Amino acid sequence: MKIVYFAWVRERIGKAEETVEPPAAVRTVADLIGWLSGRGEQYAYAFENARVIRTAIDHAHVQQTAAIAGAREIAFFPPMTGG
Amino acid sequence: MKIVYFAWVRERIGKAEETVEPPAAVRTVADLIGWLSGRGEQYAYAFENARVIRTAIDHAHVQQTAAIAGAREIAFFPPMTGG
Amino acid sequence: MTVPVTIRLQEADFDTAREIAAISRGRTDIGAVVTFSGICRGGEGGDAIAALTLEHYPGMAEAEIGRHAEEALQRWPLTGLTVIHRYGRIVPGENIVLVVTASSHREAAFEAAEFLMDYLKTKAPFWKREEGAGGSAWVDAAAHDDAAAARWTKR
Amino acid sequence: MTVPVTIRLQEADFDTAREIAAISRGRTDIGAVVTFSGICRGGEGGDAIAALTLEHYPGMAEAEIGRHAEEALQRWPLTGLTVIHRYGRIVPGENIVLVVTASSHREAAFEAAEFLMDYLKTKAPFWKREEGAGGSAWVDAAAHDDAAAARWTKR
Repeated sequence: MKIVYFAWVRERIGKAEETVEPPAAVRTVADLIGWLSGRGEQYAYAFENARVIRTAIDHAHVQQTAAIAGAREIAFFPPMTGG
Repeated sequence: MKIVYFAWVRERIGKAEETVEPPAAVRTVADLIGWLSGRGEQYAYAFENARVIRTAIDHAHVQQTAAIAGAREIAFFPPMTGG
Repeated sequence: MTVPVTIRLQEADFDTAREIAAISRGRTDIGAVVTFSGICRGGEGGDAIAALTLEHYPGMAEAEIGRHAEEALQRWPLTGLTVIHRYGRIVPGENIVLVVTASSHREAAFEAAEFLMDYLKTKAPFWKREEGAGGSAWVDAAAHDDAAAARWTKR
Repeated sequence: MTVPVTIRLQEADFDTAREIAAISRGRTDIGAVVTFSGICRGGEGGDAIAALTLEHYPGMAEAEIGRHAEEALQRWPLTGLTVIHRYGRIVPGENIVLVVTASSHREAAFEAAEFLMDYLKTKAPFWKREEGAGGSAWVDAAAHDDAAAARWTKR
Protein backbone atom coordinates (compact mmCIF):
# COMPACT_ATOMS: atom_id res chain seq x y z
CA MET A 1 0.00 0.00 0.00
CA LYS A 2 1.50 3.29 -1.13
CA ILE A 3 1.32 6.21 1.29
CA VAL A 4 2.06 9.80 0.24
CA TYR A 5 2.55 12.89 2.41
CA PHE A 6 2.29 16.58 1.64
CA ALA A 7 3.27 19.96 3.11
CA TRP A 8 4.13 19.92 6.82
CA VAL A 9 3.02 16.28 7.18
CA ARG A 10 5.70 15.40 4.62
CA GLU A 11 8.27 17.61 6.35
CA ARG A 12 7.62 16.15 9.80
CA ILE A 13 7.77 12.55 8.60
CA GLY A 14 10.82 13.34 6.49
CA LYS A 15 9.72 11.59 3.33
CA ALA A 16 7.24 12.19 0.49
CA GLU A 17 6.13 8.60 0.04
CA GLU A 18 6.62 5.05 1.15
CA THR A 19 5.11 1.60 0.78
CA VAL A 20 3.78 -0.03 3.94
CA GLU A 21 2.13 -3.36 4.84
CA PRO A 22 -0.10 -2.71 7.85
CA PRO A 23 -1.52 -5.76 9.69
CA ALA A 24 -5.05 -6.94 8.89
CA ALA A 25 -6.45 -5.32 12.04
CA VAL A 26 -5.77 -1.89 10.48
CA ARG A 27 -9.07 -1.39 8.67
CA THR A 28 -9.84 2.32 8.58
CA VAL A 29 -7.96 5.54 7.96
CA ALA A 30 -8.04 6.23 11.71
CA ASP A 31 -6.54 2.77 12.36
CA LEU A 32 -3.80 3.54 9.84
CA ILE A 33 -3.00 6.89 11.45
CA GLY A 34 -2.71 5.11 14.82
CA TRP A 35 -0.51 2.38 13.40
CA LEU A 36 1.76 4.86 11.55
CA SER A 37 2.06 7.00 14.71
CA GLY A 38 3.66 4.00 16.45
CA ARG A 39 6.41 3.76 13.86
CA GLY A 40 8.61 6.49 15.29
CA GLU A 41 8.88 9.98 16.74
CA GLN A 42 8.58 11.75 13.39
CA TYR A 43 5.26 9.96 12.67
CA ALA A 44 3.94 10.69 16.16
CA TYR A 45 4.82 14.37 15.60
CA ALA A 46 3.15 14.50 12.17
CA PHE A 47 -0.07 12.91 13.46
CA GLU A 48 -0.05 14.45 16.98
CA ASN A 49 -3.22 16.39 16.19
CA ALA A 50 -5.00 13.75 14.09
CA ARG A 51 -8.18 15.85 13.89
CA VAL A 52 -6.61 18.32 11.50
CA ILE A 53 -5.09 15.72 9.18
CA ARG A 54 -6.92 15.31 5.86
CA THR A 55 -6.90 12.06 3.92
CA ALA A 56 -7.45 11.04 0.32
CA ILE A 57 -7.77 7.51 -1.01
CA ASP A 58 -6.97 7.14 -4.70
CA HIS A 59 -7.24 10.92 -5.26
CA ALA A 60 -10.60 11.43 -3.52
CA HIS A 61 -11.20 13.04 -0.12
CA VAL A 62 -12.35 10.56 2.56
CA GLN A 63 -13.27 10.69 6.25
CA GLN A 64 -11.08 8.95 8.81
CA THR A 65 -13.82 6.36 9.25
CA ALA A 66 -13.28 5.20 5.64
CA ALA A 67 -12.08 1.63 5.04
CA ILE A 68 -8.63 1.30 3.46
CA ALA A 69 -9.18 -2.13 1.89
CA GLY A 70 -8.34 -2.09 -1.80
CA ALA A 71 -6.69 1.36 -1.71
CA ARG A 72 -3.83 1.82 -4.15
CA GLU A 73 -2.64 5.18 -2.75
CA ILE A 74 -3.47 6.87 0.53
CA ALA A 75 -2.47 10.51 1.06
CA PHE A 76 -2.13 12.45 4.30
CA PHE A 77 -1.93 16.25 4.32
CA PRO A 78 -2.89 19.40 6.23
CA PRO A 79 -6.01 21.45 5.37
CA MET A 80 -5.66 22.82 1.84
CA THR A 81 -4.65 26.42 1.23
CA GLY A 82 -4.81 26.77 -2.55
CA GLY A 83 -6.68 29.26 -4.69
CA MET B 1 -37.07 74.63 -18.47
CA LYS B 2 -35.23 72.16 -20.70
CA ILE B 3 -36.88 68.79 -21.31
CA VAL B 4 -35.01 65.86 -22.88
CA TYR B 5 -36.40 62.55 -24.15
CA PHE B 6 -34.74 59.19 -24.78
CA ALA B 7 -35.38 55.90 -26.58
CA TRP B 8 -39.03 55.26 -27.52
CA VAL B 9 -40.22 58.33 -25.58
CA ARG B 10 -38.01 60.42 -27.88
CA GLU B 11 -39.24 58.56 -30.96
CA ARG B 12 -42.92 58.94 -30.08
CA ILE B 13 -42.62 62.66 -29.32
CA GLY B 14 -40.47 63.14 -32.39
CA LYS B 15 -37.79 65.29 -30.80
CA ALA B 16 -34.83 64.79 -28.47
CA GLU B 17 -35.22 68.01 -26.47
CA GLU B 18 -37.18 71.21 -26.15
CA THR B 19 -37.62 74.18 -23.84
CA VAL B 20 -41.04 74.64 -22.25
CA GLU B 21 -42.64 77.13 -19.88
CA PRO B 22 -45.36 75.28 -17.98
CA PRO B 23 -47.82 77.36 -15.92
CA ALA B 24 -47.22 77.79 -12.18
CA ALA B 25 -49.86 75.17 -11.31
CA VAL B 26 -47.55 72.48 -12.76
CA ARG B 27 -45.58 71.67 -9.61
CA THR B 28 -44.59 68.00 -9.78
CA VAL B 29 -43.25 65.57 -12.36
CA ALA B 30 -46.71 64.00 -12.56
CA ASP B 31 -48.22 67.45 -13.20
CA LEU B 32 -45.67 68.02 -15.96
CA ILE B 33 -46.46 64.68 -17.61
CA GLY B 34 -50.15 65.60 -17.56
CA TRP B 35 -49.48 69.04 -18.99
CA LEU B 36 -47.17 67.73 -21.74
CA SER B 37 -49.73 65.04 -22.64
CA GLY B 38 -52.17 67.80 -23.53
CA ARG B 39 -49.80 69.33 -26.06
CA GLY B 40 -50.60 66.94 -28.89
CA GLU B 41 -51.17 63.40 -30.05
CA GLN B 42 -47.51 62.45 -30.08
CA TYR B 43 -47.13 63.51 -26.41
CA ALA B 44 -50.31 61.67 -25.41
CA TYR B 45 -48.90 58.55 -27.11
CA ALA B 46 -45.50 58.84 -25.44
CA PHE B 47 -47.05 59.26 -21.98
CA GLU B 48 -50.09 56.98 -22.48
CA ASN B 49 -48.76 54.57 -19.83
CA ALA B 50 -47.30 57.11 -17.41
CA ARG B 51 -46.51 54.41 -14.84
CA VAL B 52 -43.64 53.03 -16.90
CA ILE B 53 -42.06 56.40 -17.67
CA ARG B 54 -38.89 57.14 -15.70
CA THR B 55 -37.80 60.66 -14.85
CA ALA B 56 -34.53 62.35 -13.96
CA ILE B 57 -34.09 65.92 -12.75
CA ASP B 58 -30.62 67.33 -13.30
CA HIS B 59 -29.16 63.86 -13.96
CA ALA B 60 -30.62 62.15 -10.88
CA HIS B 61 -33.54 59.67 -10.80
CA VAL B 62 -36.69 61.07 -9.15
CA GLN B 63 -40.21 59.84 -8.42
CA GLN B 64 -43.16 61.42 -10.20
CA THR B 65 -44.14 63.07 -6.93
CA ALA B 66 -40.92 65.15 -7.04
CA ALA B 67 -41.23 68.95 -7.31
CA ILE B 68 -39.88 70.47 -10.51
CA ALA B 69 -39.16 73.94 -9.11
CA GLY B 70 -35.58 74.99 -9.83
CA ALA B 71 -34.91 72.12 -12.26
CA ARG B 72 -32.50 72.95 -15.07
CA GLU B 73 -33.08 69.77 -17.08
CA ILE B 74 -35.85 67.19 -16.81
CA ALA B 75 -35.51 63.89 -18.67
CA PHE B 76 -38.21 61.36 -19.58
CA PHE B 77 -37.30 57.85 -20.71
CA PRO B 78 -38.36 54.17 -20.58
CA PRO B 79 -36.95 51.71 -18.04
CA MET B 80 -33.21 51.36 -18.59
CA THR B 81 -31.78 48.36 -20.44
CA GLY B 82 -28.02 48.91 -20.25
CA GLY B 83 -25.29 46.62 -18.98
CA MET C 1 -5.71 55.98 0.64
CA THR C 2 -7.14 56.95 -2.70
CA VAL C 3 -8.59 54.07 -4.66
CA PRO C 4 -8.09 54.42 -8.41
CA VAL C 5 -11.48 54.61 -10.12
CA THR C 6 -11.86 54.66 -13.90
CA ILE C 7 -15.22 55.31 -15.53
CA ARG C 8 -15.47 55.59 -19.30
CA LEU C 9 -18.36 55.82 -21.74
CA GLN C 10 -17.20 55.30 -25.26
CA GLU C 11 -18.25 54.27 -28.73
CA ALA C 12 -15.01 52.34 -29.38
CA ASP C 13 -14.34 48.82 -28.18
CA PHE C 14 -12.11 48.27 -25.15
CA ASP C 15 -9.32 45.84 -24.33
CA THR C 16 -10.12 43.82 -21.22
CA ALA C 17 -6.52 42.70 -20.79
CA ARG C 18 -5.28 46.28 -20.83
CA GLU C 19 -7.84 47.27 -18.19
CA ILE C 20 -6.84 44.38 -15.91
CA ALA C 21 -3.19 45.34 -16.33
CA ALA C 22 -3.95 48.99 -15.62
CA ILE C 23 -5.66 48.18 -12.34
CA SER C 24 -2.99 45.80 -11.03
CA ARG C 25 0.34 46.82 -12.59
CA GLY C 26 3.12 47.51 -10.12
CA ARG C 27 0.96 46.76 -7.09
CA THR C 28 1.37 44.04 -4.51
CA ASP C 29 -1.65 44.81 -2.31
CA ILE C 30 -4.18 43.19 -4.68
CA GLY C 31 -5.10 39.58 -3.97
CA ALA C 32 -8.14 39.29 -6.23
CA VAL C 33 -9.27 40.81 -9.51
CA VAL C 34 -12.75 40.07 -10.85
CA THR C 35 -13.83 41.10 -14.32
CA PHE C 36 -17.28 41.03 -15.83
CA SER C 37 -17.58 41.38 -19.60
CA GLY C 38 -21.03 41.82 -21.09
CA ILE C 39 -21.04 40.68 -24.71
CA CYS C 40 -23.60 41.15 -27.49
CA ARG C 41 -25.28 37.82 -28.19
CA GLY C 42 -26.36 36.72 -31.64
CA GLY C 43 -29.82 35.72 -30.52
CA GLU C 44 -32.43 35.98 -27.78
CA GLY C 45 -34.52 32.86 -27.62
CA GLY C 46 -35.02 31.77 -31.24
CA ASP C 47 -34.62 35.16 -32.92
CA ALA C 48 -31.36 36.13 -34.57
CA ILE C 49 -29.97 39.58 -33.77
CA ALA C 50 -27.99 41.45 -36.40
CA ALA C 51 -26.85 44.22 -34.05
CA LEU C 52 -27.69 46.26 -30.97
CA THR C 53 -27.75 50.03 -30.86
CA LEU C 54 -27.18 51.51 -27.43
CA GLU C 55 -28.55 54.99 -26.74
CA HIS C 56 -27.43 56.76 -23.58
CA TYR C 57 -28.01 59.98 -21.66
CA PRO C 58 -24.68 61.82 -21.72
CA GLY C 59 -23.89 63.46 -18.42
CA MET C 60 -26.40 61.48 -16.40
CA ALA C 61 -24.82 58.14 -17.38
CA GLU C 62 -21.43 59.24 -16.04
CA ALA C 63 -23.04 60.72 -12.91
CA GLU C 64 -25.10 57.62 -12.19
CA ILE C 65 -22.19 55.22 -12.68
CA GLY C 66 -20.00 57.51 -10.57
CA ARG C 67 -22.51 57.46 -7.69
CA HIS C 68 -22.64 53.66 -7.74
CA ALA C 69 -18.86 53.39 -7.95
CA GLU C 70 -18.66 55.58 -4.84
CA GLU C 71 -21.21 53.40 -3.08
CA ALA C 72 -19.20 50.28 -3.98
CA LEU C 73 -16.07 51.89 -2.49
CA GLN C 74 -18.00 52.63 0.71
CA ARG C 75 -19.36 49.10 1.00
CA TRP C 76 -16.35 46.97 0.07
CA PRO C 77 -12.60 47.31 0.73
CA LEU C 78 -11.64 47.75 -2.91
CA THR C 79 -8.18 48.67 -4.16
CA GLY C 80 -9.31 49.53 -7.68
CA LEU C 81 -12.45 49.84 -9.78
CA THR C 82 -13.05 50.26 -13.51
CA VAL C 83 -16.35 50.59 -15.37
CA ILE C 84 -16.48 50.97 -19.15
CA HIS C 85 -19.78 51.10 -21.04
CA ARG C 86 -20.05 51.39 -24.80
CA TYR C 87 -22.77 53.12 -26.78
CA GLY C 88 -23.65 53.15 -30.47
CA ARG C 89 -23.94 50.13 -32.76
CA ILE C 90 -22.55 46.82 -31.50
CA VAL C 91 -22.61 43.52 -33.39
CA PRO C 92 -22.82 39.99 -31.91
CA GLY C 93 -19.60 38.87 -30.26
CA GLU C 94 -18.52 42.42 -29.44
CA ASN C 95 -18.11 43.82 -25.93
CA ILE C 96 -20.84 46.01 -24.42
CA VAL C 97 -19.70 46.61 -20.85
CA LEU C 98 -16.76 45.87 -18.58
CA VAL C 99 -16.51 45.99 -14.80
CA VAL C 100 -13.16 45.30 -13.11
CA THR C 101 -12.87 45.17 -9.33
CA ALA C 102 -9.69 44.66 -7.34
CA SER C 103 -9.40 43.90 -3.65
CA SER C 104 -7.18 42.10 -1.20
CA HIS C 105 -9.99 39.55 -0.75
CA ARG C 106 -12.08 37.67 -3.26
CA GLU C 107 -15.50 38.11 -1.65
CA ALA C 108 -15.22 41.91 -1.88
CA ALA C 109 -14.15 41.79 -5.52
CA PHE C 110 -16.98 39.40 -6.49
CA GLU C 111 -19.70 41.23 -4.56
CA ALA C 112 -18.73 44.68 -5.77
CA ALA C 113 -18.67 43.52 -9.40
CA GLU C 114 -22.14 41.94 -9.06
CA PHE C 115 -23.49 45.04 -7.32
CA LEU C 116 -22.21 47.32 -10.08
CA MET C 117 -23.57 45.10 -12.85
CA ASP C 118 -27.00 44.87 -11.21
CA TYR C 119 -27.11 48.66 -10.98
CA LEU C 120 -25.83 49.23 -14.49
CA LYS C 121 -28.64 47.00 -15.74
CA THR C 122 -31.40 48.83 -13.89
CA LYS C 123 -30.26 52.38 -13.09
CA ALA C 124 -27.71 53.53 -15.65
CA PRO C 125 -29.48 55.48 -18.42
CA PHE C 126 -28.81 53.25 -21.43
CA TRP C 127 -31.38 51.79 -23.80
CA LYS C 128 -30.85 48.90 -26.19
CA ARG C 129 -32.48 48.61 -29.59
CA GLU C 130 -32.20 45.27 -31.37
CA GLU C 131 -31.97 44.85 -35.12
CA GLY C 132 -33.41 41.50 -36.22
CA ALA C 133 -34.83 39.90 -39.33
CA GLY C 134 -38.18 41.66 -38.84
CA GLY C 135 -36.85 45.19 -38.28
CA SER C 136 -35.70 46.75 -35.06
CA ALA C 137 -37.29 47.14 -31.61
CA TRP C 138 -36.46 48.53 -28.20
CA VAL C 139 -35.52 45.87 -25.64
CA ASP C 140 -37.93 45.56 -22.70
CA ALA C 141 -36.55 45.87 -19.20
CA ALA C 142 -36.39 42.50 -17.43
CA ALA C 143 -38.15 42.09 -14.09
CA HIS C 144 -35.40 39.71 -12.95
CA ASP C 145 -32.86 42.52 -13.32
CA ASP C 146 -34.90 44.70 -10.93
CA ALA C 147 -35.03 41.79 -8.49
CA ALA C 148 -31.26 41.32 -8.76
CA ALA C 149 -30.68 45.01 -8.00
CA ALA C 150 -33.15 44.98 -5.09
CA ARG C 151 -31.10 42.43 -3.15
CA TRP C 152 -28.45 45.07 -2.49
CA THR C 153 -30.91 47.30 -0.59
CA LYS C 154 -32.36 44.55 1.60
CA ARG C 155 -29.52 44.50 4.12
CA MET D 1 -24.01 20.45 -26.55
CA THR D 2 -20.48 20.01 -25.31
CA VAL D 3 -19.25 22.84 -23.16
CA PRO D 4 -15.53 23.56 -23.61
CA VAL D 5 -13.73 22.97 -20.32
CA THR D 6 -10.05 23.75 -19.83
CA ILE D 7 -8.20 22.72 -16.67
CA ARG D 8 -4.48 23.29 -16.38
CA LEU D 9 -1.98 22.99 -13.55
CA GLN D 10 1.28 24.59 -14.43
CA GLU D 11 4.42 26.16 -13.05
CA ALA D 12 4.50 28.90 -15.69
CA ASP D 13 2.47 32.09 -15.53
CA PHE D 14 -0.67 32.39 -17.68
CA ASP D 15 -2.13 35.17 -19.81
CA THR D 16 -5.62 36.13 -18.64
CA ALA D 17 -6.42 37.95 -21.88
CA ARG D 18 -5.54 34.89 -23.95
CA GLU D 19 -7.79 32.70 -21.80
CA ILE D 20 -10.73 35.11 -22.14
CA ALA D 21 -10.20 35.19 -25.90
CA ALA D 22 -9.97 31.40 -26.06
CA ILE D 23 -13.31 30.95 -24.32
CA SER D 24 -15.22 33.52 -26.38
CA ARG D 25 -13.54 33.74 -29.79
CA GLY D 26 -15.85 33.17 -32.75
CA ARG D 27 -18.91 32.61 -30.58
CA THR D 28 -22.11 34.66 -30.39
CA ASP D 29 -23.96 32.66 -27.71
CA ILE D 30 -21.99 34.15 -24.80
CA GLY D 31 -23.54 37.14 -23.05
CA ALA D 32 -21.34 37.22 -19.97
CA VAL D 33 -17.76 36.33 -19.13
CA VAL D 34 -16.55 36.49 -15.54
CA THR D 35 -12.89 36.12 -14.62
CA PHE D 36 -11.35 35.71 -11.21
CA SER D 37 -7.60 36.21 -10.89
CA GLY D 38 -5.94 35.32 -7.62
CA ILE D 39 -2.70 37.27 -7.22
CA CYS D 40 0.18 36.88 -4.76
CA ARG D 41 0.11 39.75 -2.28
CA GLY D 42 3.21 41.38 -0.86
CA GLY D 43 2.01 41.19 2.70
CA GLU D 44 -0.51 39.67 5.08
CA GLY D 45 -1.37 42.09 7.84
CA GLY D 46 1.88 43.84 8.72
CA ASP D 47 4.33 41.15 7.58
CA ALA D 48 6.07 41.43 4.24
CA ILE D 49 6.09 38.34 2.03
CA ALA D 50 9.05 37.70 -0.28
CA ALA D 51 7.39 34.81 -2.12
CA LEU D 52 4.93 31.94 -1.90
CA THR D 53 5.73 28.36 -2.75
CA LEU D 54 2.76 26.26 -3.77
CA GLU D 55 2.98 22.51 -3.30
CA HIS D 56 0.32 20.34 -4.92
CA TYR D 57 -0.75 16.71 -5.19
CA PRO D 58 -0.33 15.79 -8.86
CA GLY D 59 -3.14 13.63 -10.14
CA MET D 60 -5.51 14.42 -7.29
CA ALA D 61 -5.44 18.16 -7.99
CA GLU D 62 -6.57 17.64 -11.59
CA ALA D 63 -9.19 15.09 -10.48
CA GLU D 64 -10.59 17.34 -7.75
CA ILE D 65 -10.79 20.42 -9.98
CA GLY D 66 -12.35 18.29 -12.72
CA ARG D 67 -15.06 17.03 -10.37
CA HIS D 68 -15.95 20.57 -9.33
CA ALA D 69 -15.91 21.78 -12.91
CA GLU D 70 -18.40 19.01 -13.75
CA GLU D 71 -20.56 20.01 -10.81
CA ALA D 72 -20.51 23.66 -11.97
CA LEU D 73 -21.66 22.55 -15.43
CA GLN D 74 -24.53 20.61 -13.85
CA ARG D 75 -25.63 23.52 -11.69
CA TRP D 76 -25.33 26.47 -14.07
CA PRO D 77 -26.00 26.92 -17.79
CA LEU D 78 -22.40 27.63 -18.72
CA THR D 79 -21.06 27.90 -22.25
CA GLY D 80 -17.40 27.67 -21.27
CA LEU D 81 -15.20 27.12 -18.22
CA THR D 82 -11.46 27.50 -17.62
CA VAL D 83 -9.48 26.84 -14.44
CA ILE D 84 -5.72 27.36 -14.28
CA HIS D 85 -3.77 26.90 -11.06
CA ARG D 86 -0.04 27.46 -10.74
CA TYR D 87 2.39 25.66 -8.46
CA GLY D 88 6.01 26.32 -7.48
CA ARG D 89 7.50 29.64 -6.40
CA ILE D 90 5.44 32.79 -7.00
CA VAL D 91 6.46 36.32 -6.07
CA PRO D 92 4.17 39.23 -5.07
CA GLY D 93 2.22 40.67 -7.97
CA GLU D 94 2.24 37.38 -9.91
CA ASN D 95 -0.82 35.32 -10.76
CA ILE D 96 -1.70 32.24 -8.69
CA VAL D 97 -5.04 31.08 -10.05
CA LEU D 98 -7.51 31.94 -12.81
CA VAL D 99 -11.15 30.98 -13.20
CA VAL D 100 -13.05 32.03 -16.32
CA THR D 101 -16.76 31.30 -16.70
CA ALA D 102 -18.90 32.07 -19.74
CA SER D 103 -22.67 31.96 -19.95
CA SER D 104 -25.55 33.58 -21.74
CA HIS D 105 -26.53 35.19 -18.41
CA ARG D 106 -24.50 37.06 -15.85
CA GLU D 107 -25.86 35.40 -12.69
CA ALA D 108 -24.72 31.97 -13.88
CA ALA D 109 -21.25 33.23 -14.77
CA PHE D 110 -20.81 35.02 -11.42
CA GLU D 111 -22.14 32.17 -9.28
CA ALA D 112 -20.16 29.45 -11.03
CA ALA D 113 -16.92 31.46 -10.68
CA GLU D 114 -17.54 32.00 -6.95
CA PHE D 115 -18.42 28.35 -6.45
CA LEU D 116 -15.23 27.19 -8.15
CA MET D 117 -13.05 29.62 -6.20
CA ASP D 118 -14.60 28.61 -2.87
CA TYR D 119 -13.89 24.95 -3.67
CA LEU D 120 -10.39 25.59 -4.94
CA LYS D 121 -9.63 27.31 -1.63
CA THR D 122 -10.90 24.46 0.55
CA LYS D 123 -10.85 21.22 -1.46
CA ALA D 124 -8.15 21.39 -4.12
CA PRO D 125 -4.92 19.80 -2.80
CA PHE D 126 -2.58 22.79 -2.79
CA TRP D 127 -0.57 24.12 0.12
CA LYS D 128 1.04 27.54 0.39
CA ARG D 129 4.29 28.23 2.13
CA GLU D 130 5.21 31.88 2.73
CA GLU D 131 8.72 33.25 2.73
CA GLY D 132 9.05 36.29 4.96
CA ALA D 133 11.72 38.21 6.84
CA GLY D 134 11.76 35.63 9.64
CA GLY D 135 12.05 32.53 7.48
CA SER D 136 9.25 30.52 5.90
CA ALA D 137 6.05 28.96 7.22
CA TRP D 138 3.04 27.02 5.97
CA VAL D 139 -0.10 29.12 5.63
CA ASP D 140 -2.95 28.11 7.94
CA ALA D 141 -6.31 27.30 6.41
CA ALA D 142 -8.86 30.07 7.01
CA ALA D 143 -12.15 29.21 8.70
CA HIS D 144 -13.93 31.83 6.58
CA ASP D 145 -12.95 29.90 3.45
CA ASP D 146 -14.67 26.78 4.81
CA ALA D 147 -17.74 28.89 5.58
CA ALA D 148 -17.71 30.30 2.04
CA ALA D 149 -17.55 26.81 0.56
CA ALA D 150 -20.30 25.52 2.86
CA ARG D 151 -22.88 27.92 1.44
CA TRP D 152 -22.96 25.91 -1.80
CA THR D 153 -24.17 22.76 -0.02
CA LYS D 154 -26.93 24.47 1.98
CA ARG D 155 -29.45 24.60 -0.82
